[in-house]
Amino acid sequence: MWSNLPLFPARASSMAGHVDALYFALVAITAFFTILISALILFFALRFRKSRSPQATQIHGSTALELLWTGIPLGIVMIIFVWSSVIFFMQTRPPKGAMEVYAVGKQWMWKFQHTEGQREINQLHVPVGRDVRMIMTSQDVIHDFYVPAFRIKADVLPGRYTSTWFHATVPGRYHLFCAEYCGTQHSGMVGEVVVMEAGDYDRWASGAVDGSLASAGEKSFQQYGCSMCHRADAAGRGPNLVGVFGRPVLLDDGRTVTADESYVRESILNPGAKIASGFKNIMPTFEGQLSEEEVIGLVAYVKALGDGSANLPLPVNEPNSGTYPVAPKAEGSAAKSDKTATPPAKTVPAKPAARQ
Amino acid sequence: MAGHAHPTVKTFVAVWAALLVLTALTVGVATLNLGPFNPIVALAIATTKALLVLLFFMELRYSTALTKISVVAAVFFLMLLVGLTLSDYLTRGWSSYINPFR
Amino acid sequence: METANSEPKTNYLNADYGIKSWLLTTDHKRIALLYLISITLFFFLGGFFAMLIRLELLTPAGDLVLADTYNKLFTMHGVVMIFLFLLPAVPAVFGNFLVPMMIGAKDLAFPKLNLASWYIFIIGACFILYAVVTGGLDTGWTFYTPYSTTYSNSNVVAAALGVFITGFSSIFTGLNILVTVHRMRAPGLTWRRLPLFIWAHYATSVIMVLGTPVLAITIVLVALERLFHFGIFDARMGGDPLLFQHLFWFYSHPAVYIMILPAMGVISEIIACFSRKRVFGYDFVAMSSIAIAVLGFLVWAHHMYVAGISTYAAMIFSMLTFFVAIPSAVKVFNWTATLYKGSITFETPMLYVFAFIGLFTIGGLTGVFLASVGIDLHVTDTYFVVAHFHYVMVGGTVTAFMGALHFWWPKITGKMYPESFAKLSAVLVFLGFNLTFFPQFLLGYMGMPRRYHAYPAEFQVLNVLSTAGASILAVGFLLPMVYFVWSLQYGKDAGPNPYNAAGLEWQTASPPTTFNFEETPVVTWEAYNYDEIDAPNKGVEVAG
Amino acid sequence: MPDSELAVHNLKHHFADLEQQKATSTFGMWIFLVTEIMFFGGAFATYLIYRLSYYNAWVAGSQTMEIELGAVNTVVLICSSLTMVMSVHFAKLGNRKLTAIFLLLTLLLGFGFLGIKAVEYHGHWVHHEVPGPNFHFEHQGNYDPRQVMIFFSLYFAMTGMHALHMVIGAGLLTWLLIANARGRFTPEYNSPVEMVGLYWHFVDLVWIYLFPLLYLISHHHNG
Ligand code: HEA
Ligand code: HEA
Ligand code: HEC
Ligand code: CUA
Ligand SMILES: [Cu+2]
Repeated sequence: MWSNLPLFPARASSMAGHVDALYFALVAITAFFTILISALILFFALRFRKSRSPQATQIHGSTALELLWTGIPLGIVMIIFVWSSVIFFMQTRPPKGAMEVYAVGKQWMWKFQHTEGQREINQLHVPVGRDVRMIMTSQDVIHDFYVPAFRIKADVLPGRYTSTWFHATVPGRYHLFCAEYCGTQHSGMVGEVVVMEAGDYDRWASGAVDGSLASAGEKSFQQYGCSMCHRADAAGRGPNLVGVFGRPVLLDDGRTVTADESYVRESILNPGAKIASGFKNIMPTFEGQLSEEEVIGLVAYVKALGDGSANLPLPVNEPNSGTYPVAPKAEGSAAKSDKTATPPAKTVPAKPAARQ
Repeated sequence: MAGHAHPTVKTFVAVWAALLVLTALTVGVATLNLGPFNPIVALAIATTKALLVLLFFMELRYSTALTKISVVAAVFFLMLLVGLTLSDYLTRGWSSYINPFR
Repeated sequence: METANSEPKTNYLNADYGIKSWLLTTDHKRIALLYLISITLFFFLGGFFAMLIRLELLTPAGDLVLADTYNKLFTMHGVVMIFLFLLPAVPAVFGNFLVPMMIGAKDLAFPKLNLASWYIFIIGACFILYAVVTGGLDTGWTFYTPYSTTYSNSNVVAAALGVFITGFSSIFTGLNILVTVHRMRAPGLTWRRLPLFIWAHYATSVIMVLGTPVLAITIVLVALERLFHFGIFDARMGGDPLLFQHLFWFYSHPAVYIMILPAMGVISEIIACFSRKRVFGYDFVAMSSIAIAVLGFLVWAHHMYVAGISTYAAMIFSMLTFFVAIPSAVKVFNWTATLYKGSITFETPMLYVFAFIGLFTIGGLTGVFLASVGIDLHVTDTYFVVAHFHYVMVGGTVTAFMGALHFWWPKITGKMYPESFAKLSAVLVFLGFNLTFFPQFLLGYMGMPRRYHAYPAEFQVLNVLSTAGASILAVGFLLPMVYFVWSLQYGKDAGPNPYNAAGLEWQTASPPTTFNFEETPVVTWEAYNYDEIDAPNKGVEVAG
Repeated sequence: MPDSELAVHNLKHHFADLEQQKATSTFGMWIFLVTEIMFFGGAFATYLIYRLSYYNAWVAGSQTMEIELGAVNTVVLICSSLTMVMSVHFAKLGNRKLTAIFLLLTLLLGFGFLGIKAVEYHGHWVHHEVPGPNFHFEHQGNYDPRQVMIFFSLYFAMTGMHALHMVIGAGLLTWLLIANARGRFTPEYNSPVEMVGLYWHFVDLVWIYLFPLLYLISHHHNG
């Protein structure tokens, strides 16, 4: 117990340095003011103790001083504000091209799903030196994904996706905590993040799995009858989902939303919430029929349908056209028609290379 | 307290009549399609009615400045509650990770 | 009044006898004592829970109590300490006792309402205690949905009702003080002559009146949701759990200023007395109370930075949070400046003041860490936050409360406390406190999450230190119980004004008579007129 | 009791005179109303946020409201405000009889309002519009029925809270009637009547907002 007394957390992500730097700055400011105030109190208390200063001198105040000690702290905190907001902004905006891991929190465990298909519980394997984005949801109450060594934390909410990201810099095993109180075994909802050398990770990732997440999603897409309405031709009653992901979608009430994971998820579980312009609210809700894992598979699949045309902005779908303009990209239609197509086939640029 | 004007029965009846008229008006307007203005008009009428009640029935008009300030303060802090909460809800969509850097 | 001390006089304590005369009293001083007794009991109850928490955390494994029990322990510790102890602590005890006296009034504006608010408090407390004994409550003091509305198996509705009801007690206290300060000041007592204690309580009352009702409606919605599955905060029904957090913190952040502002008022009074000086920058200290009260309403979402709110909202709230730190800074600097060229003595209340300023500075500045979104990201929901709020709440408010208790004890009871024991316990509290909570900052930055029943082994050393500190702290808090009770019987007679302090409350007998003053005083001097009091030969007429 | 004696009797010990006492209680009442504004305000804020998110469901929910009943109830409440203000007026003049009559009228109108509200509630119950396991909403629009349930949750929470205030108000009116019959009020001392008046008007004021927000603003979509 006494052998090691760590007083500082491991520093294992690209964020850690930024957070620590600001932390030390704040520690310095705090130390400065605490020592200043304590020293002044001590000094005054001794210097002006009754035996040395039998009669107090009344001083009513000094506007100059008041301005000074309003102004200086104000200046300091404004600097801190900018500094800390920059860090926060970095942390809330994942870089593009990050690899993605889905997480489902439930009382009281973490379930992870890699796009390649690996599933893990309370353990998360990630490669060193890659950007990893977590896409997370909860099956019940609010949880919180917290890896102190990465200095990141994000609440995991029921009913929607939240996300965070990190870029691990040092291989090793790090604590993973649930940091939002979630009931009896809250303190047992812990695990570890295993940061591996790229090669080790690839070996791990290519271990036996039965197909990628998106292909699992494709199966569900058939199994639950999504494909009856969402077809590549104009015959479907629902919009063609090719190329939808990541694009702005015009809604029937005039708003525009971006088709991100949360939107796709909502479209499946709560289709009435946002209606794509030009369509009727006929899609049944799949709430209660799909597990969170299946939803994640479907999301990954819809995402894979959209990926191929990532660098070609499409117009917003036209009202009443019945279909989305299909991306004039070969991969797009290939993905739709080819039964055996797996996401790597569609995500041509950059990603597959990096993944393999 | 003594010394300043008090509303008379006549004022009360007039205010009452005005309130009834405004009620009829707001019900009437509700059947017209004014697009985004329906809620605005309805709330404007409601606020007029509320002011009538406050100023005359509740005699706020004849009350001390302190009382008036208290009411204004309540409304002000309510606005803060609504406004700052909306600052979250209305900007949630903006921070979709996809937009800025793609 | 010159002969006051020789013969036994009637005062508010002996004016009437019997339980009934206490339970049906409308005298603000007696009601203050009713509050004092109740909250002291609740403090020890909360402290008892705290000791169990600390004992459990002595070892990494969760081996002392079950996980469920642990969750109930910190929840009940938080609920009891916040709603039954700290919120009413200063305003309902010292505010109640002193506000009328300090402004030369016979009583608060609505004495019956005042008594009612104590009963309401007790009824609410009964609900909470009922929840505690019938299986406890395990939601955390924050009642986050959907855990509290759907998943918790504990007695949420009873506890929520208890919080709802004690809320009304707080509203009525605030209303009473607000109206009293506006309407009942003695002739000549203009706003700028008011003691800073009054300003602080005025600001506090504003928060109580504007904030508490929002908590009330939130609690009502939670109870309805739990009873009838309304779906307002339930994601499965399309509701948004974050909305609960917005509404909850809209009250509960300002509520932390309900806890600290009156304590700051106490500090101003004591520091002026024992440095024999007017508080430096009176106007700024007074106005900073108002500024804290107003700005305090604009920052609530700093408890939600990582909860899933929009990035932009988080940044707005972060900025506003930094603003609210400034008026507190102004106060700290002005108190320090007050000491300059004073004539300082070191009675126990003054020791507590020194402790307060130091601990509050650390607590407040670590609040600034938390206000920084980029840091909060890492330390929110860890022991860093736990340490922060114990520094401001225990190091701040409880310390000021102890200071106030010693300072006004002679006024309340007519007896002096034993100075050397008091100093000993002040020192114990200070040392024990720091040993308990300073390690928690380190734990927090290392990543130990709060509300954890078991934890990884590498955190143990610091936890052991913390538990050791808590034991010292417990002794420090138990000691006063002994010597205060002792002093009731054996304490020296205090006389009306043992410290030769300024302020109307000292110009009446100790203990005061039922109506405080024989005659309504007419005020012709500024607050803290220590120059006049201490001026050789031309002392102001101080009774006794 | 002669007036002067009654005045002394009504003066609480800690006030200098009746005037200070009255000013104090009026101000206290207004502060209480401030807390009420914040109380209902929290519910209104919730309403607004969900309306923005679930607009279609809000329209659908709101269209189930019986505008006629709502409008009649608004009129009833406005009339009760008039009778209330009249009773205050006559209490100030020391006219016990008219005070009593108008108080009684106010009370009756209040019961009228509650009665009509009960009819509405019954209608919602029959149509399975009460949140809970029995809730069922035939939806045809572009929204999710669960969102309509949230609308109804807020509807019942807000109108229920309002009705509860009416019930409390009715209790206060009854108390005033008794005190008035006992001759407790004089031209000098009548602040209880005035205080209850303020309270009653405030309850009216809440309804003035509830009516358009719950019944009216989505009505035009019917056409
Ligand atoms: C008495 C109670 C009290 C007080 C006074 C404060 C005061 C402050 N608090 Fe604290 N706080 C709590 C009680 C309190 N807090 C509680 C109970 C929680 C946790 C709730 C829970 O989750 O259970 C909490 C949590 C909390 C959080 C959320 C943490 C999280 O959950 O992630 C934040 C974030 O911004 C915060 C900030 C602040 C700030 C900026 C102040 C400021 O007001 C502090 C201002 C004071 C100073 C700044 C010190 C004096 C200044 C100087 C000596 C001069 C130098 C100054 C500068 C250079 C700025 N507090
Ligand atoms: C006024 C507020 C207040 C006060 C005074 C305290 C006082 C103390 N608190 Fe508490 N605390 C909170 C408010 C407060 N706390 C809140 C709001 C939370 C958050 C809850 C939540 O997460 O929901 C919290 C959480 C909290 C935790 C974190 C639990 C967790 O997250 O898992 C810890 C851990 O150490 C702790 C410790 C202490 C200690 C050691 C004291 C000490 O200062 C206590 C000292 C007093 C005593 C020790 C009393 C002495 C008397 C006795 C010992 C008598 C014994 C009696 C018998 C034997 C019958 N508190
Ligand atoms: C009965 C036909 C039908 C079925 C079955 C169906 N959908 Fe839909 N879907 C629609 C319609 C119509 C829309 C457009 C209206 C809307 O937004 O609700 C839509 C919209 C969507 C959208 C949003 C696309 C956009 O452009 O906004 C997604 C994603 C989606 N569906 C996925 C699925 C998945 C996954 C399944 C199967 C689990 C499924 N759908 C089953 C009819 C259907
Ligand atoms: Cu999951 Cu805590
Ligand atoms: Cu806060």
